[in-house]
Amino acid sequence: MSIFIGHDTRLVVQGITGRDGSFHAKQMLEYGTGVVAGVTPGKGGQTFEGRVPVFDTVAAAVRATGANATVIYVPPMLAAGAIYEAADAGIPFIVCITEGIPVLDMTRVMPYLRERGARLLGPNCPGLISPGQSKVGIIPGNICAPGRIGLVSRSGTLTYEVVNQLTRHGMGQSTCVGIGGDPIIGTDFIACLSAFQADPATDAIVMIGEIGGTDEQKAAEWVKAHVTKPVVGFIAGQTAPPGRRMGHAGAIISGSSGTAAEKMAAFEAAGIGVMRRPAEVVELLRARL
Amino acid sequence: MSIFIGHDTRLVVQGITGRDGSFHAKQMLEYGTGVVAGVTPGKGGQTFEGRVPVFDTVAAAVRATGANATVIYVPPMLAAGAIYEAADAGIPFIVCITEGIPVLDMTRVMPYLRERGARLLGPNCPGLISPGQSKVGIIPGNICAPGRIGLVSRSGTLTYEVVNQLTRHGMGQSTCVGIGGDPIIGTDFIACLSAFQADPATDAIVMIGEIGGTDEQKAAEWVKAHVTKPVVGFIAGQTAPPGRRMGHAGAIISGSSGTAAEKMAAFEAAGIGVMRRPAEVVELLRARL
Amino acid sequence: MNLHEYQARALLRHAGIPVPDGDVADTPAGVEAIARRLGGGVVVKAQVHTGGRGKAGGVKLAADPAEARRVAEQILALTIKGLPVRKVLVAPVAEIASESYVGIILDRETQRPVFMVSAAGGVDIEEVAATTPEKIVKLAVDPRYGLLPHEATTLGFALYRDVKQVRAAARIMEQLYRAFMESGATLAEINPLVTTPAGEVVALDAKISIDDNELERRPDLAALRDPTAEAPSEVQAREAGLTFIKLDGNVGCVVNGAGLSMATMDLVKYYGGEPANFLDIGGSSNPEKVVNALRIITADPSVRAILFNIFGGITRTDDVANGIVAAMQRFPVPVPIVIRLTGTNEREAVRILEAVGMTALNDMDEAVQQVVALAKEAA
Amino acid sequence: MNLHEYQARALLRHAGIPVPDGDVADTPAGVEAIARRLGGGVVVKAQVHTGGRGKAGGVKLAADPAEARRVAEQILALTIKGLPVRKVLVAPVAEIASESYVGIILDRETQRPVFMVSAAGGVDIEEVAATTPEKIVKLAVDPRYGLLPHEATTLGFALYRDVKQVRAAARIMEQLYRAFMESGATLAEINPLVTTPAGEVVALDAKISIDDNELERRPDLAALRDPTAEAPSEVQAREAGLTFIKLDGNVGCVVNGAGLSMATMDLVKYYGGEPANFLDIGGSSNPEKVVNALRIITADPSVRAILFNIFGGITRTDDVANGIVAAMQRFPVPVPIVIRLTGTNEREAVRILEAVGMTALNDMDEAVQQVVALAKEAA
Repeated sequence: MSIFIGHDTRLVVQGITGRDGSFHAKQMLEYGTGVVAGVTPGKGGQTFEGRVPVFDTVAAAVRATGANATVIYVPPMLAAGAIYEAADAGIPFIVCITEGIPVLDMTRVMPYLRERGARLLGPNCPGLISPGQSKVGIIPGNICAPGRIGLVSRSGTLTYEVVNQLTRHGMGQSTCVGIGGDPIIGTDFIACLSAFQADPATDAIVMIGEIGGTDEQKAAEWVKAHVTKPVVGFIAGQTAPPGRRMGHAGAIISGSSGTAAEKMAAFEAAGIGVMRRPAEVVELLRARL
Repeated sequence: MSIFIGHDTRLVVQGITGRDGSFHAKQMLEYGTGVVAGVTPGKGGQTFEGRVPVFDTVAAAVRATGANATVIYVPPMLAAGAIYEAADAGIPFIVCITEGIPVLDMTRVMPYLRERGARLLGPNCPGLISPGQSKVGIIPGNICAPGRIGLVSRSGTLTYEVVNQLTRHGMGQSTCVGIGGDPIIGTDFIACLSAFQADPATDAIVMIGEIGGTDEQKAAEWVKAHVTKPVVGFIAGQTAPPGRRMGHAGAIISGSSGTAAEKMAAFEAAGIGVMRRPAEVVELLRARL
Repeated sequence: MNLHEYQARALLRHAGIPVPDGDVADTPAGVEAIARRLGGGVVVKAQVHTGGRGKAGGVKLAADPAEARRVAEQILALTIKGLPVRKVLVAPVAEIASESYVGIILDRETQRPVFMVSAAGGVDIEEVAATTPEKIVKLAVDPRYGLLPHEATTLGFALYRDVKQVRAAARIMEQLYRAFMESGATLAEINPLVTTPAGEVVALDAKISIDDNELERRPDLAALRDPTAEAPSEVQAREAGLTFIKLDGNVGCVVNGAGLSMATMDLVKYYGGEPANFLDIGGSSNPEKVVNALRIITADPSVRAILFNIFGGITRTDDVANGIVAAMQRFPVPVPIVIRLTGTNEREAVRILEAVGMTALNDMDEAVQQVVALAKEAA
Repeated sequence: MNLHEYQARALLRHAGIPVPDGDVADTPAGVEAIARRLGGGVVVKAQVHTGGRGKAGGVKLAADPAEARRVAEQILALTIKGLPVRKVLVAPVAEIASESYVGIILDRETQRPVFMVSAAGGVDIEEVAATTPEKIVKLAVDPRYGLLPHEATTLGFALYRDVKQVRAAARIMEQLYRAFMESGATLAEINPLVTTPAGEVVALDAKISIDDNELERRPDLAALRDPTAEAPSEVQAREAGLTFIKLDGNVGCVVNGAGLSMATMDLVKYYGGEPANFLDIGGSSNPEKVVNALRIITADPSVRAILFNIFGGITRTDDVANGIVAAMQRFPVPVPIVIRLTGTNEREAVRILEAVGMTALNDMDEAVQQVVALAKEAA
């Protein structure tokens, strides 16, 4: 099993004819993801890679294909509109890869999604992968392997680093989820932890956080209260100077909260194994399994 | 019994120190309505008529008095704001007397109320009265009498005319509700019919409609499907010329729908007794009780 | 409040919608000057608040400035459905490849602004709605979010296949929605929205109605009201805070409340009379309003008798009685008055009237029967 | 992007918020002229993007234009926390009856703009938040409805008792909210919001931060960026599409992805080194970005060794390898480079590097240990 996606995922790719969209749509098809439709306004009627029908609107794609998930690769100024469109078409799981969406756009998107009961992963996230089943987004499939570790991360390439360690050492993954580093995101650590805790195919969980905000602290409290599976965690940004933006809009240390030290202490207090460096993930997990 | 209000109504008067608000607050107090608080920003701490505390905000009024209903007498440009405030303070039943609220304001107010599960009566309505129990709004108490007829109307003074006929002929009322004549209103005929149908203290229902829109036609269909109690109805505007505005923003005949003839035919088809003139209400009801 | 076509065009243009050049004039010379500036053929259109201008001869083509002047002379001399033509719009004759309809109305049922668009445009949209409703695409906009990009695009696809035209139409939808919301409209229509032979998407004609309730907070919109386009008695009534509509009968009616006013007119008709007007003095009456009401009604030579039907709630019946007495002292009221009043301060009202030798009835049916009889006697 | 105080004041004033007169100047003569125009005592304030201006001597009072010129000379000669003062704001000295704090921040937890207001203003609001949080009133605004009138009034009552001041404050809240939304801000602060002895409510100082992601669609806001107020290397990096932050160490870092960049810096520290910078080449790399990254890092004289840590996903490691080779052909790289790369097109990348006699590692820990050792050798 897996969380959020799996063999039955019927995926739309919004922006399938764009540079990023077409590249990753091919990768997903090669990985075996059930890509059932693409959407680019004005290109309705075309076929992508000889097998994926392209539609003008998400609604038309859903009507024709019964899609139940979508992944968005459109420019940042159009991305909020793409999320609205997906939710309005009734898609329950929306993954937004796009980086650079104005955060005020997201303040309006979120209640719209809640009103429709849709889940958003991201924006500004690498997506997710259930190795051997389905890959939605940009996480390289070749560094993953099927297995029983659940991984959730605010980061992109740092996630790959950790997944790579796991795979190299024979620890396959049930699902790897990148939740994104923006200040407003659709799916937080707790939502993923909750899904992993409930997933019978997941034996242990890896959390990768960053400086800024208090999501990791809240997640730690939630772990203490609700998670019975072993959890190990890492916080990036121990050496980051306070108050400076580090690429992710979310990685800002504001005031006294959000430092790596604080987050690591919260992990310790919740019984989460704290990784001092990414490569430690394997030994910490082994000690807990 | 009664619908929407009764002995346990604990009422806030928003705009209690204004000209209309103070006049009608006195009338309501005299009638025996449980007026527990008034609200006028800047007059918090004062006492109205020696017995009703005045607050700066509705939230403060609710905290201090446990109010469960409010009636709004504020100028039209402030009225939508007053409705938001009442709903935000957790008041479940909001009566808005104010006439002249821009209808675009109401398009935003309605979803706000739905999100909070609050019922709005009006705007631009005379309120409602459960004779002998509670009066909220401006319907003159002296023309009403306790009894078992439920009355719902889009009109103000025309309602009084009909109520007066009923009272004079010994037919008291369970509740008289004026739903208002604006294009967007919080409580429609169907909501009132449904409440009267469920109210064990109501034996028969009088509906007073107007030209314009299709509310009466929809209500008639609803009566046919769901109402087992006798219903009689009147439509004002049989002689109104098409396409002219007759005071109520709602009373516009647009296109082929919304004429008095059409509405009266819908009443007939639903088994509703059609009054040709207001004074006929008594004989039509007698024939059905 | 309905805007004139030229005012609606200006609002749309301000919102960024492509609207052909053109201008308004109130003299044939002015029309000629505009036609000369525009060059080529023009269309001259009467600016009056009524439909069917074309059939009434209020819309004419002209090949050159001289002809424009001639047709303007004819049109400016017209009175269409009782409304004298005081202004005309002069616009270039458009080349049209296709015609669509785009409208937003404030919908009572969804309680939202609703887009209605149809590729079958340029004709009577009510006709399309009645006969081929499937040709109209409707979309209710959630005002909390506004018209979302994919909604605008979907409406664009309802009109066009070419993606450039779809995008242009979507942009116009967004601009029209903004114009609708910002002008506090209850209706905003582009009919027709055309494509030119070059593929451009352009708004040829526009209609906007503003919610009267917006005008208090929007003096800029209130200033668009054209009092010359309305009957003087209705302007006078509005300024006095009354709602007045002139009708064809001879029984003048003064009533408080719209519903009771309509019911009173209906009852006049029921008892064989014909109402001369709808007149609602509104909720909180004061004597001066009543004086104005009587002044407006007595100015109508066809009125043979006047009925007051006042159910006192907020309205104090003594205020009304005082107003009647004051009016009769200030100007002659040459027709009989029947007064029915009941409710708030009824006894004081009766005393006030009796002090000047007038009487009041208590029953509405009785009063209506009496006034109808009096009007018939006098006719 | 942080705005200067004078820019934030202009935005607030444009939104209708009462802001005292004042202007910005970049010469002592300009300051003198403004002080003369204002009359009376003035305050001269350094316009730099950092806190603690007052303690650093960047804010000074002057009784007359001549003194204003003198203090401006001093302030314009300052460098505060590494930032040279190039502009000063000149404003009249305000008479103050009370000081409050009003701020809106974009809150991650409620996912909404959140008002924070406190009658304990004029001081460090973080201090208030830490020691007496009950003195801060918070209100999350639902952006679908905007700041509602009763919410603005409630915030006004949190600051004042006098209803006129409450209303004035409520109006300012509404204007500030509008300014916040319209400028795509993540933070908008008035600190202090003061009352004058006459009872007026006035915004004395303002701080606004704009979401960098807004700038693409808002050239008007992007134009407010003051490149002279930032370190030249950071401006250069931004223009090259890189995220770069100068730090104090000697190990230059070039990494793809913010999280991996931070983790790489952490690992440098873990193995006893000190990172010289944060540098994220972002997702879709191209060789030119890598060239620019190396150019910026080699310009830093304290760098003793450079680490590339590239995990190829979208980033093609062969692009990175090509960039490194190109850079070394175009300009001298005077320090050793350690390259770790893995992932997309790894084999091609290794071939490209080996063709010019370079090698690449596969393991992050190994690479970091190696670069730290090299930096120590060179130091």
